Amino acid sequence: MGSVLTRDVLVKWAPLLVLIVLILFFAAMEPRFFSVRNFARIGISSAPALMVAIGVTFIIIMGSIDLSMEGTVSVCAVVFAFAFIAMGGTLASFAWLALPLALLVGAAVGLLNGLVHVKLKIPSFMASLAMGFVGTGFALLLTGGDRIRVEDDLFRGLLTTRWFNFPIMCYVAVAFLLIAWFIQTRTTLGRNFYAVGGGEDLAHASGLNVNKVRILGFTLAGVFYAVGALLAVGRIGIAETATGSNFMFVSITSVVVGGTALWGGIGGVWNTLIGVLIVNVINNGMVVIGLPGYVQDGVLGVLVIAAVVLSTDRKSVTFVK
Amino acid sequence: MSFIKKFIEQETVNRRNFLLASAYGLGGVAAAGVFGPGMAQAASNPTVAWSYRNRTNPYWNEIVSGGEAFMDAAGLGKDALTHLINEGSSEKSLADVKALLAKTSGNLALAIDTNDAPNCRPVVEAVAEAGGYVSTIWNKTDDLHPWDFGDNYVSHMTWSDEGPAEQTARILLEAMGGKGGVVHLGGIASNNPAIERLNGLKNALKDYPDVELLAAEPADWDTQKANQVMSAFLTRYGDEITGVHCANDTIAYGVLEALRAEGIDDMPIVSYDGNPQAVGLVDEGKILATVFTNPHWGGGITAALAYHAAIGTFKPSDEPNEHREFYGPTILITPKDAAEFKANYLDNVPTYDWTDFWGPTNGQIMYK
Amino acid sequence: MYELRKVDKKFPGVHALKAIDFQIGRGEIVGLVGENGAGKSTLMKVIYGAYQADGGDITIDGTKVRFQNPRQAMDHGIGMVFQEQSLITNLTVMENIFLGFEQQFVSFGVINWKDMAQAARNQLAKVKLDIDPATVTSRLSFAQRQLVELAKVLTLEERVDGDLVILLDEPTSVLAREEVELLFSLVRDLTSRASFIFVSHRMDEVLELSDRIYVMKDGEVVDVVAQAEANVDDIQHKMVGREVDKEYYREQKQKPYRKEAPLVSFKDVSHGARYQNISFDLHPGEVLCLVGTEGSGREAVLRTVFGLETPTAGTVSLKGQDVTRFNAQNGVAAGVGYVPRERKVEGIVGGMNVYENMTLSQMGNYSKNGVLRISEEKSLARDWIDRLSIKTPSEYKDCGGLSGGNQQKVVLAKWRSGGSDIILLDHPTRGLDIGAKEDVYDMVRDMSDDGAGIILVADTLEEAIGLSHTIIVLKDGIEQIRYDCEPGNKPSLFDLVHHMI
Amino acid sequence: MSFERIKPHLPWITLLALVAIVGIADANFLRPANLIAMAADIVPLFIMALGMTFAIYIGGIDLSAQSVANMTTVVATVTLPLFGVGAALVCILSGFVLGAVSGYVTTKLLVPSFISTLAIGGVAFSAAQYLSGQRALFMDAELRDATFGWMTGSSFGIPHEIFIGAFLVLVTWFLQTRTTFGRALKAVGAGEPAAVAAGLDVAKIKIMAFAVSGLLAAVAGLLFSVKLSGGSPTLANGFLLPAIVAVLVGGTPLTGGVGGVINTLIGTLIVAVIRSSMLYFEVDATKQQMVFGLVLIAAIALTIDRTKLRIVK
Repeated sequence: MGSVLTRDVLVKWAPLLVLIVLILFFAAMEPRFFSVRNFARIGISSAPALMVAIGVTFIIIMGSIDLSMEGTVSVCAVVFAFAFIAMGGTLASFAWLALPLALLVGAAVGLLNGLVHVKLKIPSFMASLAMGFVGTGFALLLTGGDRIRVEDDLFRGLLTTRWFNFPIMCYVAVAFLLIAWFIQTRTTLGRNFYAVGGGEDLAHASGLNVNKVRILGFTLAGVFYAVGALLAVGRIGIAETATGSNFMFVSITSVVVGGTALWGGIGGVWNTLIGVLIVNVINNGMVVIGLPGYVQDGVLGVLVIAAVVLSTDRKSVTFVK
Repeated sequence: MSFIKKFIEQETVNRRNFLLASAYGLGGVAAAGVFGPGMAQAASNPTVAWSYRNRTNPYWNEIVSGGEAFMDAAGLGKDALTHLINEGSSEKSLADVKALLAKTSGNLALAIDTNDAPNCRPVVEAVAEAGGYVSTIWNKTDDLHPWDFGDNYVSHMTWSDEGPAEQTARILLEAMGGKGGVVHLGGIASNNPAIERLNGLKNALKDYPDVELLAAEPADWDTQKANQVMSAFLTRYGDEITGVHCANDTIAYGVLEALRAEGIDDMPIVSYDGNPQAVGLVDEGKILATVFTNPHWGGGITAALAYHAAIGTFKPSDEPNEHREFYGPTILITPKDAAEFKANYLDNVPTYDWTDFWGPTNGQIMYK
Repeated sequence: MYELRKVDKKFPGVHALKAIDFQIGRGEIVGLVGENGAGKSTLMKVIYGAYQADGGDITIDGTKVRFQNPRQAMDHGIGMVFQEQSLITNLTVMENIFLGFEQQFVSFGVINWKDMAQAARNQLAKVKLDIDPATVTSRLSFAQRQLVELAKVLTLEERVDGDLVILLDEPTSVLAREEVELLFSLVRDLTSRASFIFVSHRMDEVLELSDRIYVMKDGEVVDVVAQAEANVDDIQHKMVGREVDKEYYREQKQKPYRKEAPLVSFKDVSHGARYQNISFDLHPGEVLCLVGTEGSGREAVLRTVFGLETPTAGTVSLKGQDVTRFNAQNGVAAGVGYVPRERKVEGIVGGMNVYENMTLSQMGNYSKNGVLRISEEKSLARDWIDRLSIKTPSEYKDCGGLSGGNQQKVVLAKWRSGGSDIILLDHPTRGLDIGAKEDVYDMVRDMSDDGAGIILVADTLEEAIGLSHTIIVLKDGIEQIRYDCEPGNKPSLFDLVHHMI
Repeated sequence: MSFERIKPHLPWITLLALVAIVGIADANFLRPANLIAMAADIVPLFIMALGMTFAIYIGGIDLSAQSVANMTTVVATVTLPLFGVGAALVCILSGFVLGAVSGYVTTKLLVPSFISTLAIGGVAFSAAQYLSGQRALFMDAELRDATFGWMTGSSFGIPHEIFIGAFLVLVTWFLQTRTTFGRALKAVGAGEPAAVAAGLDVAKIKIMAFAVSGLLAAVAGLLFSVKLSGGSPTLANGFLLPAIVAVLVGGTPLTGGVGGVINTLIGTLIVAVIRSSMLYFEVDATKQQMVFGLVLIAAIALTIDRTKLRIVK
C-alpha cells in the first residue's frame, strides 16, 4: 500500500510542485521576479482570470464545457458599468446595487446558457460557443461600441487600496475562492457536479435530476463570470465589449493545467487556483526575464504541455481525445 | 412593421433588377453581367458602405461617426450607410465585400480598411471588376496603387506615424530629463502603424544618448494585455523605468492602471490616436502627448471620396497622384493645447466640408 | 402487495410487453427469466419507473400508481440494483449511497459529513460490509461495490413508509462463487424487510434463490413456477420454446487436440503483481480454460497473449516466434483474435455496420494500397451472416443495434474470417441467452475442429468444465493445479472451487 | 415520411431553406454569379474546416489550425522566391509536421487535444512571427502569377478555388469512405477501445488524423496567401471559430465517429449563407454578432442528429 499512497500523494500535489518549480526557475533567471511587489502584480492579473476559471471548473467537473465566458463577462461588465453610473457613480450611493445586479445578470446569462444546452439538447461545446457569440453581440448592442469609464475611487479601491502589499481585489478573489470551495465540498450541488461528471447515466438512474444540476451549474458559473467581470472592470476602470476577450482559452487552459480533467469528475477549485497561477506566472515570468515577444506564444505552449503532462494523473486515463 | 415595408420595397426593386437582367439576357449581354466584369455604372444611388474592424474600439467608432456625418450631410441619411464588420478577419472582410458587390450589382461606393495589408489587393480587384468605387485607409501593400485601376480605386489614405510618434517621443524624452529608461508597448507586432510608431521612438532616441530603450513588447492594441505587460515591466526594470511610450491610447489606459496599482502617478507617458478619453487625460496631465489623426474626418472623407467618384462628381483618373495616395492629417496634442483642442474637435465636432477632399491632407505617400 | 395487471408497452415496430400480469408478495423473492429480447429489461424498466406503461394498471397494496421517473418509483419503495457497475467511482461510498438524497444531511445549505458517514455506516451494516464510508469507490473490489449498491437501495427502508421491492439485475455476473453465496444469504436475511425481484441468466442461481419464477418469452409471461416444482430443463424449454440439447456444452463433440507444435507457449511468464511464473502450451484444436476468481490473473494472461500487456519476466512465443514487442498489432498479425468481455465497448464498434466491424481487424486483406475493396467486404459479411446465422436485416445494419448474441457472432466472425487461429475468449457468453450461448458453444467446437487454439475465461465453472481440454486454476496470480479434461473424465465443480479459494 | 427518416437530411435541408429565405428577401442573392462567388470565397475557410473535420471525427479538436494557416501564409511568401512551386511543398509539409506533433502530444503524452493543439498553435504563431520579422509581407505579383496563378484564375466563369475545394472534398471523401485509414478513423471515433482490441494502431491513426488536419490548415493558409498575394502572422485570424462552427453545424458532433467531410461541405455553406444574409437583411452593425449566435443555435439545434449522442454533455 505504501507505494500506492506515495503515488497518490504525488499526483495530488504535482500541480503545486510544477508551480513552485516555475517560480524557482524564473527567480533564478531574474531575482527581481521573486518579490512581494511582483507577486502582487501576478495576483492582480490572476484575480479576474481565477474567477472565470472557477466558474468553468464546475462545468468541466460535470464533464461538459463552457465557451461562453467571454460573452458573459462582457455583458456583466457593461451592465454593471451602466447601472453603476446611472445610480450615482459611486459606491457611497445606491450605485452599490449595481454589484449584486451584475451577479444577477451573470446568473441569468448562465441560466439561459444552461437552458439552451439542456432543453434544446445541444452539446455544451456548441451551445456555449454560440451563446458566447450572443453574449458578446449583446454587450456590443448595449454599448454601441463605446467604453464606459468607472472612475469611482471607492470602487477602484479594489486595485488601489492595499492590505499587506496586496490590493483588495486579491482578497475578494480569495474570498470567492473560499465560497467556491465551500460549494464544492459542503453543498449538495457541489457534490452533484462530481456525480454527474463521474457517471451521468448512473447519477440519473440514482434519481438525481441531472438536467437540473447541469442548469444550476451553468447558472453558478455565470455568477462567477460576473465576479470576474467586476474584478476586470476594477482592474482597468473600463467596461467595454472587449472586457471578456481572451478569457476563454486562458481559463480553460488554466483549469486543465491545474489538474482538473476535461472528461469530468476529477479536480476542483484549488487545482484551478494553481492552474491560474501557473499560467500567470509563466506570462509574467516570460516578460520579466526579457524573452522576446515573438517567442512568448510558443514558449507558453511548450510550458503548458509540460505542465499538463506533469500534473495529470495519467494512470487513471486510458485514452485522451 | 417597417420590416414588411422594407421587404416589399426591396421586392419591387429586385423585380426591376431581375427584369433588367433578363432584358440584357435577351440581348446577349447578360453573360457579361452575370459572369464577366460589371458594366459601366449608372451614376445614380450607389450603396455607400464602410468596412472596418469592429465596434469595440473607440477609434473605429470615430471612423463610423464620420461616415455617418457624411451620409447626413450628403442628404442620404446615416441609416443608409452599410456597415461591414470583419472582426479582425481578412477572410470575412473580403467575403463581405464580395457579397455586397453581388447584392448591389457593383453599384457601390466602398470605404474600407482591409484589416491586413495583403487583403487590400483582392478587395480592390473585386471592386474594380464589379465596377464599384473603393477608397482605402491604413492597410495596403506598397506595390498596389490607385492609378493602376483607372477610376475604380479612388484613393488610399494612411497616416505617416513615424514623424508624429517621434514628436511625442521627444516630448517624453524631454520630460524624462534626457536620461533614464523608456519602455515601449506596441500594437500587434506585424501591423504597419505599430512598426512605424516604434520607429518614431527609435529615431528620437538617437538624439538622447542617455536614455536607454529598456524593452519593446507588443500589447496588441489591447488595454488588458498592456496592463499585464506593464506590470511585468515594472518587475523587471522597477525604478529604471522613467518613461513609457505607448503605441496608442488604449494601451496607455492599461499602462496607467498598472502604474496606478503601484501608486505611481507621475510617470511620463505618451500615446497616440487622440481618443476623447485620452485627450481628457492629456488635459489632466496624466498623458503628456497624444496624436490626433482625426478619425471622424477620415471616416467621412473616405466615404465621400468613394461616393463622389461613384456619382461622377469628379473623375479620379483626372486627379494627380497626390490626390490618390496621401497622408491623413495629424495633430499633436499636449497639455497646453488639450483644452482648446477638446473644445474645437471633441465637444463640438466641427462641421466639415465633405467635398473638400484634400484640404487637410499631408501630401503624397512616400515609399521607402 | 405489488402488482402489475395487463401491462402493455409498445415501441415503434415492437410490442415489447403484451398484457403482463405480475405480482410479488411481502418478503418474497421472485425470479424473472427469459431469453434476451423476451422483455425482461423492459418489464424491469416499467417497474422502476424508467418507462411508462402504455396500458394496464400498476398497483401497490391495491392503490393505483403511475411513475414518471425512477425517482417517483423510489418514493414508493421500489429500488433497483443495476447490472454491471452503477456506482460512480470518483465519489465516496457514502456519497454514492445517498446520491440524490443528500437533503436529509443538509442544514442551511451545508452538508453534514459526519451525519452522512454515520448513516452510511448503518446502511453498510445491513449488508455486513465493514468499510470506511469515506473511501473512494474506485478503491473497492467488485464484490464490495455490489454490496454497496445493495446498501444504497436499502436506504429506501428509512425513506419510505411501507414495503420495499428491490430489483436485482444480474447481480452475480461479476462475482465469484463464494461472493455469490454471501450475497444470497444476505438477500435471504433481508426478506424480512423487502421483497426481491431477481433477474439472472444463471438458471441455477435463479432456482436456488427464488420462491417463484416468472418465465418470459416474446413479451409475455409464459409460465410462473414455484421453486419446488422448478427444474432447469423445463424452464429452459419454456424460455426457448424448443428442446434444449441435453448435451449443453457439446461434450460429445469434443475431440482430442493435436499434440503438435504449440500455437502459444508461456515459459515462466510473470507480470508484476498480477501473475507469476505461468507456463503452458496451447496446441491446435485445444480449448484451454483459465479458472479463478476476479483478479486471479486470468484476464491479465489473456491480455498478455494478445499483446495488450507487457510481461515483466519470462518468454512468450506465438507459433514458435518469441514475442519481443507486445502490442495488439503484432498479436493480430500472429493470428491472435481477442473476444473481450466488454462486448459493447471493446468487441464491436457501435455506429459501424456489420461488414465494417467484421473487417476491422483485417482491413489489409481487403484493401490495396490503403484503398478498400468494399464489395468484397460485403460479400464476406453476407457469407458469415449465413454461416453463423447472424440475425440482421443486412450487412448494412449498425452493429450497436444487434442483440448481444449476434454482436458476439460478429466479433467471432471478425477473427475467424481473418484466419485467426489463436482465439482468446473472455466471458464469451456473458449476458447471452440460452439459444445464443449454444450457438457460441457450437462455434467453439467448430473452431477447435478447424485446428484453432482457444484460451477461454468462462462465464461459469460449468461452462469451463464442459468446454475445455485443459483447465488451469489460478489463485492470486499463481497456478494452483492443472486438469486434463477428456470427455467423461472431467473435474467436478467442487474440485475447481476448492483450488480457487 | 416520418421525422426520423428526415433527420439525417436535415443539414442540407437547412441549407436550402436558408438559401431560399435569403433568396426571397433579395433575388440578387440567387444569381449564379453571386452564388459561385460566395462559394469561391469560402474555399480557404472550407479547406480548414475540412481538416478540422478529421480532428473532430475522432472526438478531438484542432485549435492550432488558424495559427498553422497564419504560419503558412508567411512560409509561402518567404519561400516563394526561393523554391517556386516547392514553396507549396514546404507549407504542406510544415502543416503536416505540426499537426503530427499535436497528435503525438495528444496520444502519447495524454494531453487533451483542446490544450495540446492550442499550445502547438502558440508554437506555430511564434514561428510565423519570427519568420515574418513581425510585419506583413507581400508576394511579387509576377512570380505569384507564374507559380500559383492557376489557383486563383477562373475557367468557364468558375473560379479555380472551387475546383480546388471540390478536388479536396473528393480526395478527403475518398479517404474517409474508401480507405483503411478512413475506416480506422471511424472505428477510433465511434469506439476507441474496440479499435484497440481489433489490433488497430490507434495512436498512429490519431496522430495521422491531426496531421491531416494540420496539412489541410496549411493548404488553406497557402491558398489564402496566394489569393491575397502576401503573408502575415495574423492574416488568417478569424478562421478558427467559423471553421469549427462549420464542422459542427454540418452535423459532425464532438463525440466522434459521426458526420464527415460532406457534412462539413454543407456546414461551411450554411455558415457562408448566414454570413451573407446579414447583408441581405441589412442587420444593424451592432446586432450582427448577436444575430449570428442566435441563428447558429437554431441551425445547430436543427442539424445535429441526437440519436447518435448517448449523453448530451
